[in-house]
This record gives sequence, structure tokens and C-alpha cells, in this order.
Amino acid sequence: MITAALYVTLGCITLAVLLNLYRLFCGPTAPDRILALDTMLINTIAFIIVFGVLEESSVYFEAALLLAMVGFVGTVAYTKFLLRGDIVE
Amino acid sequence: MLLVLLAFLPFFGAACLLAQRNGERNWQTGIALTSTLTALALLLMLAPTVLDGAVSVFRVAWVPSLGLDFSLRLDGLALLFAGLILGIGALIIVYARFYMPADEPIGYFLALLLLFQGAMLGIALSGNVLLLLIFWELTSLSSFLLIGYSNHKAEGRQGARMALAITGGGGVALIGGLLLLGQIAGSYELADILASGDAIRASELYPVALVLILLGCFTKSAQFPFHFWLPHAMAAPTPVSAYLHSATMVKAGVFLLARLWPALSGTELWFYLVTTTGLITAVIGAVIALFRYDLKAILAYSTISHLGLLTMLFGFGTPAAVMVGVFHLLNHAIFKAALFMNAGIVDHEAGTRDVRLLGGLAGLMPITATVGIIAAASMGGLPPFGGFLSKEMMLEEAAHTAWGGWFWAVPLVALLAATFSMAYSFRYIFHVYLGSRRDSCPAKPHDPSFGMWAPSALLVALTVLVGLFPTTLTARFIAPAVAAATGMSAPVFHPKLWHGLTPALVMSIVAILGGAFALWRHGWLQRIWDAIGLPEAKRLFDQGIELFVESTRKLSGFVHNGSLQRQLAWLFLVSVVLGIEAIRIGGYAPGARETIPAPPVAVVAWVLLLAGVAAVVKAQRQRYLTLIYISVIGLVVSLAFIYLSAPDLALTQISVEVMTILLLLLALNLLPKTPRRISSNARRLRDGLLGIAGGGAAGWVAWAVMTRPPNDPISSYHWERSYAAGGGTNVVNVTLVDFRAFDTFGEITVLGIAALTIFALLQPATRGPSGQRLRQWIAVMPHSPERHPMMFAVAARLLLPLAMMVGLYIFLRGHNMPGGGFIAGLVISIALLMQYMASGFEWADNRRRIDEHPVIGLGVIIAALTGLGSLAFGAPLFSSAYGYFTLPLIGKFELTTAMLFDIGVAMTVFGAVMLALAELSHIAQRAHKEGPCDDSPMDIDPARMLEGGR
Amino acid sequence: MRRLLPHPGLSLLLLIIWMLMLNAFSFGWLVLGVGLAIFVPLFTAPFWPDRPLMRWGFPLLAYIGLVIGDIVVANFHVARLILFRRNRDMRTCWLVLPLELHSAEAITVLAATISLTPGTVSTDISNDGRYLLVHALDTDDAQAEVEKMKARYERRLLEIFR
Amino acid sequence: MSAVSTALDVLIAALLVLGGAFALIGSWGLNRLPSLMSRLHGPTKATTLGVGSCLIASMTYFPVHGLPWTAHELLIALFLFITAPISANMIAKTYIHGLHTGQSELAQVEDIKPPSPPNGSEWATFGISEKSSDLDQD
Amino acid sequence: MSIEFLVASAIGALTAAGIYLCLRARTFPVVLGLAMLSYAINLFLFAMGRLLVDRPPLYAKDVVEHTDPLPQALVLTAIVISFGMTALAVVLSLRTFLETGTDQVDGIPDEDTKRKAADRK
Amino acid sequence: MTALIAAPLLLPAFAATAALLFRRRRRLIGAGISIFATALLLLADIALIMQAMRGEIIAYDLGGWPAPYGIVLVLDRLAALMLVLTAVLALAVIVHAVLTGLDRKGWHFHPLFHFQLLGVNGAFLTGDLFNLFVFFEVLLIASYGLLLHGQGARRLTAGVQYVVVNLVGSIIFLIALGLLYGVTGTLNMADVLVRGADLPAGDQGLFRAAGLLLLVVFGLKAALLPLHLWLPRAYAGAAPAVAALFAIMTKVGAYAIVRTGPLVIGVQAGDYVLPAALATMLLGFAGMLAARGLRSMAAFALIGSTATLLAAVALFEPGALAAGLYYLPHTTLSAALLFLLTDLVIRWRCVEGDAMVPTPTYSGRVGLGALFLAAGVALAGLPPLSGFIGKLLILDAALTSSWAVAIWALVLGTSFIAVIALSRAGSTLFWKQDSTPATAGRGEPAPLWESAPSLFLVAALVALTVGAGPITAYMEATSRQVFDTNAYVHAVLGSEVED
Ligand code: NA
Ligand code: NA
Repeated sequence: MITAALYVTLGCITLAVLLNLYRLFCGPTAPDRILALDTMLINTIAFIIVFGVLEESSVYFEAALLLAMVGFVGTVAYTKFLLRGDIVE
Repeated sequence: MLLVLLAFLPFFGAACLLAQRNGERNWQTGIALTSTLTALALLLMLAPTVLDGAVSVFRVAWVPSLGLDFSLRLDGLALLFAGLILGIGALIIVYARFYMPADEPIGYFLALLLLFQGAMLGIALSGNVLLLLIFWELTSLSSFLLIGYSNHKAEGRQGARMALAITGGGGVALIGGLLLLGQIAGSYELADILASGDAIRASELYPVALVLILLGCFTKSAQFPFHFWLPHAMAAPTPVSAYLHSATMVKAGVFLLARLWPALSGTELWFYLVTTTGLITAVIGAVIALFRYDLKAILAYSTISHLGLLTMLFGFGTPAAVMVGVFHLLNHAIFKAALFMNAGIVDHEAGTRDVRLLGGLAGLMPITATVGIIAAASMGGLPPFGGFLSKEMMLEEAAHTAWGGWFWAVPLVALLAATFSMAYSFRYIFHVYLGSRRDSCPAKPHDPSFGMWAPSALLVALTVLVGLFPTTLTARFIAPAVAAATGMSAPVFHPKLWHGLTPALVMSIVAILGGAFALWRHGWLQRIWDAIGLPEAKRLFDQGIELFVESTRKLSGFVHNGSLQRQLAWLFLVSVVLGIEAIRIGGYAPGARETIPAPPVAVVAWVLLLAGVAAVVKAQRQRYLTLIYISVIGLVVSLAFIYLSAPDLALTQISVEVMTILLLLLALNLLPKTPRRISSNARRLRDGLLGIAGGGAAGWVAWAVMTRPPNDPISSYHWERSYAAGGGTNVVNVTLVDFRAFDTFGEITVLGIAALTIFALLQPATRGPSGQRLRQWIAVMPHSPERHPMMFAVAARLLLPLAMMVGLYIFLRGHNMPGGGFIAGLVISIALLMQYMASGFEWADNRRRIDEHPVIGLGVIIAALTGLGSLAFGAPLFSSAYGYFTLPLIGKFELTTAMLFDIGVAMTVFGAVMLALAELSHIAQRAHKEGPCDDSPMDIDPARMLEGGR
Repeated sequence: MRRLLPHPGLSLLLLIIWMLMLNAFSFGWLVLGVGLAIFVPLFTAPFWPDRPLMRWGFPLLAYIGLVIGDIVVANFHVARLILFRRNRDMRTCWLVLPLELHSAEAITVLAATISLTPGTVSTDISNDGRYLLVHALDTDDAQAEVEKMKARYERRLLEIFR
Repeated sequence: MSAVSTALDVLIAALLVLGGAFALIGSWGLNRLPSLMSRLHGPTKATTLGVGSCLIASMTYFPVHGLPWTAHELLIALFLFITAPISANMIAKTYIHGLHTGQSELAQVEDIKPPSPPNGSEWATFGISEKSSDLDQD
Repeated sequence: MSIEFLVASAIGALTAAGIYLCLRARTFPVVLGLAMLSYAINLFLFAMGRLLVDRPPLYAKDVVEHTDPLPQALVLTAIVISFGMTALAVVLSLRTFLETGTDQVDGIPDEDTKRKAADRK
Repeated sequence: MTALIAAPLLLPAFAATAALLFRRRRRLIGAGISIFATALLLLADIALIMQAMRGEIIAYDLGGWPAPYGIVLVLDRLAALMLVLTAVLALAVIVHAVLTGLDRKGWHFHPLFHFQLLGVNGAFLTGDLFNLFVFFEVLLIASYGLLLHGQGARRLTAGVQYVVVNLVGSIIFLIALGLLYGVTGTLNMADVLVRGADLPAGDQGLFRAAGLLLLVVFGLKAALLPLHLWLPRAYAGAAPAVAALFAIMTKVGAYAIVRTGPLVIGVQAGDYVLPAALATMLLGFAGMLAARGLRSMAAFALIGSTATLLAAVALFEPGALAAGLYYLPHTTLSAALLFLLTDLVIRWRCVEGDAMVPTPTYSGRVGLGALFLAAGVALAGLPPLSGFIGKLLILDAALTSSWAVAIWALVLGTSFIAVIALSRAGSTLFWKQDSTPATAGRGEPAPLWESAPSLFLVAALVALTVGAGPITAYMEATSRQVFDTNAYVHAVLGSEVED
């Protein structure tokens, strides 16, 4: 049952990522792309967690943790570039 | 031993002179003269035994593997030549002392002269052909300097360059020739080579070797068609010409012909090459000499002509001819040196060397005239002087030599040469000294001081004596020389003024009459000659060189156009081609490892990646977009690492990814955002194809390897030892900090250097044109005035400690779980950078009181010391140790030196990243602001505003 | 004490996080954790000047619980909107929320809460710090929406941040 | 296997599916909603809960199936809940900045612009008041 | 489709794109190209240890099957180095642009290229 | 003291970091540390070459992990030779840099300089291919810093190209290494040889591909046609003193070819190298004749002479290699000498920089001319300096090869071109006088002491000539050792491969 659920979830996440990809490439506006990338990242985190459950291994969580942190920095950097040009001032 | 002394004396003298460069004139002359005369004395001390047929040798190994020994060899021929070099050298030095302008120091000049003398002496004495080569090239070099001595004059420089080009080029050929000769003979020792003449002549390499060697000799001895450098060498001060072109430099080629005569001569090839060249040169030289106006030019061409005659004689290949050659070599040296000095005196006193302005000087400068007339007579071959004897004998030999079927060819041409040399000698006599007085010369000529005419007078006296008592004076020297040159006992040497009515006598009479006629009708002949107007060798030479230079410029400019794209295209192309070539020759068989079926998730990830790649390439000129797309790629790659069980890689990739993005965004801010397209479609097609080729190759190779079973990799050892010997369960980390700690050491060094370089690059960016650009820089798109958004600032403050905690944790667990110093360093720097982004550089920087430079330095040092420390425990460098310790309450815990190493890693990474990004992040501000100003951490701070409001 | 523990609450949080990360309790780790929980805030203190006084304890926990609950609800709400509401029926609008909170931290928490809860995203703050700009995905009565947010969250936050 | 563990398994499965569903819905919203401001709502919530429920699922899964219990999930959740609103805020700022300055690559300029604050002040993204702007030397 | 094929083709694609971008005339795409190539090379090095799913190289007595740790260590080193290099390349290209006013790799000002293009027509 | 083998690595590392940490103090300290450390390095290297001369190969397992599992440092005659050469060159360059104040022209000169040495020495000492890569990176990134030292538009543009090309080179290097590991499962040079021998036929192609890719990388460093295109602009762009130091870098490439040829690449690779080397020779010396400035002339001289060396190496035959090895220090030192001279010319004469134009006479001109003559004689391979002996050795060794004619023609022909080029340059620079009044010249007398390092290099060349006998003997022993792969394998892997 759980395995089935796991695969369903993976399927959903995969689909979600594909949807994000569409938004990422079609924009239309830059913020849309940033948002799409951010969402894609969060979905990836979900994916990693589910994958960890699937493989019954906990070594991948740090990756998810780091991804959460880093993804945030990236998003802010992208937006700050559009707002100010200079991301550190 | 004396031999070595002899060989080195001139160089020693030169050194002394250079030391005394600004010394007193006579003192310098003294030094030069002493060294030369001492050398001469040494030579005479050695002479008797040599003249009795013994050969005195000295030999020490220098480069045994090459067969190049420092071996000296003094036999009859060497003795004669060395005697000439030193004897005339001494006279030249005296002459130069008085000739050279009193106001200019002559130390440097004399030093060069001695240097050259040493080189010549070396040629004469070398017992090893490679050693001879060295001295040979040295003469080219030193003569280059001597001819270029008056280098403020264009002709001086050009003459020198031309001489070096021709003789140096010949020297290069000679290198080849002599190497081949040595290869054939099996030794570079002269003795061995001379001994194995038959073998040499038999070898199939003989023609090549011969031609190369002759190229060397002919260029040096100014044989046609290489004769033209010699007249231009006349730009040198007269003493130089007198030395180089009478007794030494130009004789070197002829000497070598004589030296190698036993090894090379006696073949058809030898006869036709050498004799013919000699004949042609003899005639051409003599003819041109007749029509020159400059005294030195006349003498120069006459030298060419006489060298031609000598060459011809050695070409005949008979011992008798060699004997005549040696004898004439001696005579020519004597009268030609005298004549050059004489011409110099005329120049010095009359202020010109132009024959057209001179005339009837006999009355004004009787001594000079006497000397000049006798010497010229000897040159032309008038009895009873030395020149007459050798010319007679030369004609005699020529008369008995047939060229192919034509028995008359050689004598006729030789006669022609003799006639013309008679003619220009008459001209030298009559147009300068005799005939009507002219007032056309600039100065009032009179006899020079004793010191200046004495040397030439001495030589003239010599030539007279040789003419009168040839046998008694010269047989003692000539016979051994000839014996040495031919390698067989010399034929009887009996030069006489009167042989009876021999063909030679007839020919000389004809020559004299012809000469007289030419003198009588000189104006007429001159007009004809001018009418013919032969091509000028120098112009051709210069044009040739220029053409050569230009073509190399075209070639080099075409190849090295400095285009990066070309460089890279070649690099990729060569890699791909060689790779394919290797597979082709090496052979390939598909692997047997079964593959892992790909789940849909993986396929989707793959699609994501390809899409990202395509997008980056497509959106290439919308740079901001490419940065967004490229992080999709980074994301997928990290995912791949996670999926394929490489958590460490995933962590690293993720954190490096964001760093790269920050870096690129920082840079992009100041770079063009959407630049014009510049590369043509053709270019893009080419690059596309190249890319596909490279990509295809790389992908295929990856596939090929992944689909074959691993070949028992060394890492199995690491796996087994990781925990037991390395004290960690994360084998990757143990590999990094222990098994291959040395790599990691290098790696962090690289990172540190990168940061330092970036710092060094950006420091001056605020000055000069770059600073101006920064100050004039205007944003392309309108910016929001808010620099430090409140919410972000607050979140960053909360995240900083959390992130640091995470970083420390990742560091501590690294040895056993995914993580480690590098990732920890990155995480912590990211956390700190968040502060920079949120609250601005100034504000954050003032709150972080660490200078990155020492952090980097200490990081590297700690890592290095950990590596070095193990020595203290008698363990090899970069050994690690670990132990489990127990403390009350705390309990059991592990400590490893590897962890210390990892601290070094973390520090370096942190320092490097912070230094680089911090430096990059505020060049714009640096360009604008002068003093540092602590900015507000957030633009909208309600609390502060409230206070402001109250 | 204050010098040693500039942010006691933060230190506690860090310690908890530390133990969570290790997820293997040993006294040694705890000691290390305490050490770090003290050291790290000391290092980061200068980056967090004039932090507001906060009341740790029940109100905070209650607030957190409330927000989590609201998030769950909000998600279902938004999910419904996304799935079943046609775009043209979507009544998106801008809300302007007058603020009584003063400290940047408090306002940030409020804004975050608003962003995480039903169909609203806090977009910007007025440059005098008195108003919050919020975007609502679907609302019939803007004023009521504003009142609800103020009553439900800001009031509580006013108690926590004094 | 015991009823409890079965129940837990059901719970876990439900959480997982829920998580997946929310992730999908969030991204679906991102695609179908008309303008950025409304698209923002999808990810900031749905996705966070999606991840959240996956996290809870795994937190319960490991102990239930006799594997070491890990709490990293909580951390991840914490990070996400701290960062998600900020990301949304920054993106929104970018968008209204685009609206304000009429940059078509930043915003669909025909969208309704936000109303100005009542008291005559301005949104931070559009303008910094004197009181604060004298703080920064720009 | 096998994982190996996906990875191999991904490497191929990245390399191709990297090469193409490296051959552009301006510094920024060249830097992107280098980034692409380093992705490719990281994957390549990693793949040289062969691929395994969920067998991280964490030592435990009972574990027998595990991925090859060495390539991972190599890749880590490679990542770090190429990060340093990329950083330097980025800064250098920026610095050069600021100094010379052109971002063309051969330092040719854009005006000149415009003129050349005009001459060609 | 076997750990002495690591001295050439640790000394520069500590010197660099020390110079970095002391950079705030008066610069004299930094310079002092720097020069002292370099001198010390020379001593250490001399001690090492003494060890190497005993004939047996010393392998040092770092971390006590036996090869091939750990990283091993290997000291044999070849490595020792390269180390000493590097130290000699480095000493000359660092003194020159300090005397001419180059180290004050920008940031971090001394740290970068010593990191460069660290990289070069590491490349010479390591017996592990990936470690070789790492040290290549160290020396490269340091070289980027040094190349850009002082900056300015021209240097920056040159830098961009240099950096990018070498980054791509590094990537190819990694592909080769990965492939090598993937096929043989090892990274240790000796082990690669052992395992490569008994690879299945199906793997040989991939194995060779790895080898040839390595060849590409090393060829790039050694500036072999058509991979030499990067060099002229980069070296002509760098500060001449830095370029002088870089003279060793092309030799790192040559060294790597020599080292890995018998072990990894396979000596048949010479068939690709030889033609390339010959063509490079021609282009190099032609470029010398074509050059309009001293810097680029020196750069092309470096290309040409390095190619001459590679032509000898490419024969992969003991005699030829020995000849090449004798020529190696010669070309390094003489090219460096020309670069240092270029710097002096630029500094001493008025405003013409390195352009080959006549100038009003200036103080120190004659001395420079004499030095230039020495450099020219050396580079053209004329007696009495070592280049002549080197070329004789090469010609002598090449006779037996099937390429003999081409090699002879090119070696002899190129020295003729060099003679013409150098005599033209010399007479323009040091003889021809500009008619404009000498007031244009920098009035003050030339700082003659600045020429001390150049004189030192000349002395080294003379020593190379006078000591040609013993030196060639050493080189022959070295080249025998290089080809005696069994000894190498045994020394590195010890008893692992007895059976
Ligand atoms: Na001459
Ligand atoms: Na006359």
C-alpha cells in the first residue's frame, strides 16, 4: 500500500515538475520564471523526501535541507537583481 | 700543454683588454701586442719538432657522448696558418694603434681583434672537427662585431649583418657536413677523419657531406656566388680589413679545404665543384676589381679573385697543386696585408680612397708609394717578387689540368684571371702613385708616422726576400705544411724566378702585356663596363631578406591572429580526432555489464536537463534568462547525484551551484545584458557541428565505459580500510581527508589562489578607465529605490544562526556521513552572504570583523601543518591518526587529525568564497564612495521610524 | 548573563535544532550543542541589533498552533479555488492593511503568516512602516478580510511582541 | 502485523498521496492562474503543505518500520516555512515594481496596480520616504 | 531506456552545448560554456565509477554492494577546482570589460565588428 | 631523510602563506621571505639531485598508504633535474622582480609566485595522475594571477584567452583521467602501465584514447602546433619577468610527455608529436623573424626552442631523449634570459617599450647589447654557448631516425633563421641610433644592478656548456632511467608486482 502511495506521490511530483518547467520556459514575465524555479525546487525537496522513504534511507535529507536554504538564496538573488541590479549593496 | 696556453692566450688578452676598456692607449696596445707576441713565441718554441714532421697534440674529453673532445693538433699546415695569423696580427695591432683616430679609445676594438685572433687560431689548431666548428662560428660572430665596429654607419651595420648571414649560413651547412663526415669516419677526431679518406669517399653520404662542407668553405672564402659580402665588409676600419681579408677570416675556408684535402679530395665531384667555383670566382673578382674606384674595394675584389685561384688549386687534387696553393696562400697574405695597410695610409693621409681623386702621390709620400708599388707588383705577379713565383707555379699547374675534355679551359680562364689581376695591380700603381699629380684630394698627403708605415714596409721587405730567396726562406715551412695537408710527403719545392721558357712564362708575359693594355685603355673599358651595368649583389640580397621577412610576417600573422575561437576550435578538434584515431588503432568491443532500467522519474529529470541545456543555448543572448535556466541544469545534476547514491556530491553541487549563480549575477549587473549577435551563421554552423562531434564523442565514451564491468578498482582498498584504518565510515570523506589528502591540499590551495587573484584583479578596478566606466555606469532598467527589503532582512537575521548551526553540524558529521569541511565552509559562507544581500555590504562587513586573507592563509597552513605534523610522530607526511577518547559525563568520542585537516579545508573555502564574492559585490560602490559609511540594515525599519517620528 | 546569552530564545531554538539534527542523544553531543548554542548567537549577535522584547511561552505556542491550523485550512481552500474556480470568476484584489505593530520582526511574522494563510500574499510595506500591501486571490469583502487578519493575527502578535 | 501499524500505514499512505496531490495542485495553479499575483498563491501554500505532509509521512514512516527516527524533516519544514513567504514577498515586489515602472518583461502591464497607502506615503518598492532615504547615501 | 543511456546522453548534450558556447565571441557565453563543460565533466568522472542506485559509499560491515567512492572524491575535487576557476573567469571577464569597454574575447571593440560586418555587405 | 622529497612542495607552500600573512608589514619582509625561500628551495633541490644521482628511484607514500592506493611522490633523475632547473630559474626571476619592483606593481605577487612553484614542483614529483592534474591546476591558477599581475587592457585581454584555453585544457585532462580510471581502475602511473598491459583487446581503444587525450593536454602546455596558438599573445602580454618564469611551464608539458610517454601514453605517440614539433619549430622561428616587438620575439623563440626539444623527445629513443634533456635547461634558461633582457630594455630606454625601433642612445645600452648578444647566441644555437652543443647532440641522435632529413633540415634551417632574426633585432636595438637628440632618453644612469639576474642566467648557460661532459652523462643516465619502466614500477609499487 505504502509503496503504491509512494509511486503515486512520485508520479504527482514528477508531473508537477513538468508543469513548472512549462511555466519556467513560457514565462511570460521574469518573476513568473523565478516563481516557477522556486516551485520546482520545493517540489524537488518533496521528491527527495519521498525518495528517502522509498529507499528507507535518511542520508538524503541533508540535501533537501540544503536545497531549501539555497533555493531561498537563489530566488532572492534573482528578484533582487531585477529590483536593484546589484544583489549586494 | 704549451698548445693549450697558445690557444687560450688571445682570449685571455681580450679579457684583459675588456677589463682595461678605458685604459691608456699605449698600455692597451701593449697588452694586445704582448699576448700576440707571446703566442707567436710559443708557436716558435713548438715549431722545430713540428717542422721535423712530428705532430704535437693536446686532448681532453669534453662531451664524450658526442665525441666532441677539446683536442688541439699542431702540424705543418696548422703551424703555417697559425704563424700567419699571429705574425700579421701583431703587425696589424701596431698599425691599428696609429691608424685609429687618436680621440677614440681602442681597448674594445683591440679586444675584439684578439677575440677574432683567438677564434682563427682555434680553427688552425683544432684537432676535432666539432671543436673546429665552434671556433669557425666564433670567427663569424667576432667578425660580425668587428665589421659592425663602426655601427653608427648604416653600411657598417648592413655589412656586418650580411657577412653574418652568409658566413653564418655557411657555418650552419658546415655543421651538417662535418657531422656527416664524423658519422662516416666514426669519429670527429681530425686524425681519424684524415686517416679514413677512402672510406669517406666511398660512402653514399659523401656527396651530401661534401656539398655541405664546401658551402661552408665557399661562403667563408667569399667564393662565387657568395662573394658579395666581402666588399661590404670593407665598411670596417682598415686594420680589420687588413687582418680579416688578407691572412685570416677569408683564408679560413681555403684552410679548411686544405685541412680536409686528404679526406675529401681526389673525386670527380670534388674536382668539378671546387675547381670550377675557384676559376669563376678568380675571373669575376679580378674583372670587377679592375673597375672599382675605392682602393679598398679594388683590394677586396682582388682578394676574392686570389681566393678563387687558391680554391682552384686545391680543387686540382694533386699534391703539387696543393703545394702551390699553400705557397700562394702565404704570399697573398703578405702582400695583401701590406696593401690594405697601404690603402689605409692613403685614406688616412689623403682623406679619400677614391682612385679618381688620387694620383701622383709618389712625389708626396715616397715611402708609402714604394711600399704600395712593390706590394701591388707582387699582387699582380711581377718579378722578382713572391707573388710572381706562386703565380708562375699556379699557371704551370693550370696548364697541365684539363676540365672535362677541354684541356684548354682551365689554363685559359686562369690566364684571364691573371691578366685582369695584373691590370688592376697596374691601376693601383699608376692611378694612385704614378702619373700626374692631382690636387683633387681633400687633404695634403705626406708620409705617415713610422709606426704606421713600418708594418707594411716589413711585409713588403718580406715579399721581396721571398721573391729573391724563395727556397731558403720558405721551403722549411712549405714542405711540412704540404706534407700535413696532403698526408703524404711533399713533392720537391723549388720555386725559381727563371725556369726557362715554360708555358707558365709565356702565360705571365701575356698577362703582363694584357694588363698593360687594360691600363692603357682603362677609360674605354670602364665605359663599356658601366654600360653593361651588372646587377648589384647587395640589392638582390637585401630584397631577398626583406621578401623572406615579409613572407614570415604574412605566415605568422595568418596563423597567430590571436583569435580565442580558433585556439579553442583546434583544441576541441584535435581532441576529438585523436580520440577517434585511438579507438581505431586500439580496437573496441562493447561491454558486458547489464544496465539499470530507467524509471519514468529519471526520464523526466533527463528531459528537464536537456530542456535546460537547449534553453541556455537558445536564450544565449538574454543573459539573465540563461542564468535562470542554468540553475535547472544544476538542480537536475544534483538530483542525479542523489539518485545515483552520491550524497556528498549532491550537497557540494547544490551549494556550489548557488555560489556560481550569485557570482554570475553580480558580474552580469555590470556586463551587457542583451548584446548584439556578432558571429555569422557559417561560424555558428561550424561551432554547432564541432559541439555535436565533441558531445557525441564524450557521450559515447561515457556509455562505452559504463557498460563494461569495473576493472577491480583500487577503491576497494579504500572501502575496506576506510573505517578500520581511516576511522570514518564516509569513504568519500575519508578519501578526501586521508587517502588522498594531498589532492585536497592542492585543491584548497587552488581555491585560495583563485580568491587572491580575484582580489588582486578587482583592487585596481576602481582606478583608470575601469574606474571611469564604473562611475559613468548607468542601469539599463529602472530600479526600485528600496535596497534592503525589511522582510528579507529580518528573515536573514533568523536564518544566519540556523544556517551556521547546520554548517557546523555538516562539518562534524562529515567523517562518517555525507558532509565535511568543504560543504560546511560553503554553507556558512552562504549564510553570511545572505546578510550581505539583505543588509548591504557596508553594514554586514562592519559587523564581521574577520579579514579573509589570514583565514585563507591559516587554512592552507593548518592543512599543511597537519600533513607535516605526522613527521613528528615518525609517520610519513600527511598520515592521519584517530582515537576514541572518554571523558567523564561526556562519554566516548572520536578525534582524528583528519578533522584538523578538514578544519583547514573549511577555513580556506570560507575565506576564499567570502573574499571573492565580497570583493566583487562592491566594486561599484567602491568606485563611487570614498570613505566607508555604515548603511542602514533595512530601508524600512518601523521601530526606528517611530523614534524618528517622536 | 545578557552578554553571554544575547538571544536566549534563539539559543534554545539552536539547541533544539542541534539535537534534532543529530537525532541521537548523547551527553557529549548535548554539551557540544550547548556550547554551540551559546557561541553561535554570540558570533551572530552584531547582525541582529536592537531586537524586540518577546514573550516566550504560551501565547507564542498558541499562535504557532493557530497558524499551522490555518495553513492546513488555507491549503484546502486554495486547492479548491485552483481546481474548480474559473479564472474570470476569481475575485482577486489588493488589500491595504494598516499596522499597529512596530518592530520589523513582528511585522515580518505577520506578513509571513498572511502569506501562508488563506488566499493572501503580503506584497509590500509602506515606506513609513504603517501599512502592509496584501494581495488576495479571491475575496468578496475586502474590508472584512482586513479586519479578520488584524483580529486573528495582529492582535496576538501585539501580545507577543511588546 | 498489528492494527496500530496498519492504521499508521494507512495514515502514512494518505499523507503521502495528499502531499503529492498538493504539490501537483500548486504547480497546476501556477500554470492555469491568469496573472503572476494570483499564481503566487499556488506555490506559497499548496506546495509548502505538499512538502509538509510528505515530511510528516516520512517522520512517521521510519519509526513505524523499525528504522531510526530522524527529525530532519522538522528542520526542512522550519526552513521552508521561514523562507517561502519571503520568496513570495520578493517575487511580488519584483512584479509590482514591473507594474509601477511599466517593464513588460517584469509584469503584464495591463494588470491592476496596487492602491497607494491612504496616508500619502508610498510603497517601499516604489519610493523611500525622506526619513529613511537620508539614511542611505545613494 | 537505461540509466546509463540517460547519463551518457546527458553528458553528450552538456558537452555539445558547452563546446558551442565556448566558441562564442563574447566572454559571458564562454563562461556559461565552461560551466556547462564542468557539469558534463563532473557527471563523466562520476560515471566512470559505474552507476548504482541507493548504494551510497558509507561503510558498514554488512554492506557488500556500494558505489565506487574514489570517483566521487575526484569529482568533489574537480567541482571545487572548477568553481574556483569559473569564479576567476567570471571576474576576469568582467574586469576586462570594465577596462577595455568590450566583452569580446579577442578584445575587439563592437564598433570594429560592426564596421567589418558593414564592409562585408 | 626521505621526507626531504616533500621539501620542494612544503617550502613554497609555507613561503606563499607566510608572504600572504606578512603582506601588511613593510614589503621588504615579504620580498625577503620570498627570496630566502627560493634560495632555500634551490639548496633542497640540489640535495635531492644528489640523492637522485645515486641512481635508485625514491618513492614516498604520502599518508603511509601504499601505492597505488595512496598518492606517491617519486624522485628520480628526471624529476630532480626539473626541480633544480625550476629553482635556478625561479631564483633569477624573483630577484629580478624584486630589483625591478615588479612585486609592487600589484597585489600578492610573492604568494602567487610561490604557489606557482608549488604547482610546478608538485607536477614534477607526483607519481599519481590525478595528483598531477591537481598540481597542474595549482600552477595554472597561480600563473593566471601572475600573468595578470600589473594588469592593463592588453594584459587583461591576453589573460582572458589564456585562462579560457587552459580551463578547457583542464577539462580534457579530467576526461582523460576519468576514462583511464574507468578502464584500468587505477590512477597511479606505474599501476596504469602494469594494468594497461593486460587489458582485454576490447578495452585497448579506450585506454589509448585516454593516453592521447593526455597527450593533447600536455601538448597544449608545451605549445605544440596547432595547440600553441595561445602562447604568443599570453606571454607577450605578461610582464616580461613573469614570462621568464613561464619559460618553465612549456617544459612542464614536455616533462609530462616524457614521463607519461613510456608509462601511460605509449611511446608510439611520438608519431603524432614529431611532425607537430617540426612544424612548430618552423613557425616558432619564423615568428621570431616576423616579430615587431621584443616580447613577442621572445615568446616565439620560446615556442621554437621548446619545439626543438620536443622533436628530440618525440623520437622516444634513449639517445635522442638524452640530447633533448640536455637541450631542455638550455632552452628554458636562454628564453628566460631573453625575457629578462626585454624587461631591462623596456625599463632602461626611453619610451619605445619593447618595439624594435632605433632609439637615442641611453646609459647601459652597450651592456644590454652584450647581454642580448649572449642571449641571441644561446637561442640561435651558436657556439660558444650550450645551445650549440645541444643542437649537435640532437642532430647526432636524430641521424638514425627515419625523419632524420626533416629534423636536420629544420634544426639547421631554423638556427639560420634565428641568426638572421637576432642579428636584425640586435643591430636595430643596440647599434642603429635614432637621429633625435638624446634628451629623449631617461637622463639618469641605468641601474646596472638590475642586470644581475640576467648575468646569473648567462653564467648558468656557460656552466651548462663547460660542464657539458658530466651533464650529458647525467642526461644519458636519466634517459635510460626514464625508459627503464620496470625499475620505475618496482620502485613505486614495490613487491606488488613481483610475480
Ligand atoms: Na667577415
Ligand atoms: Na687616379
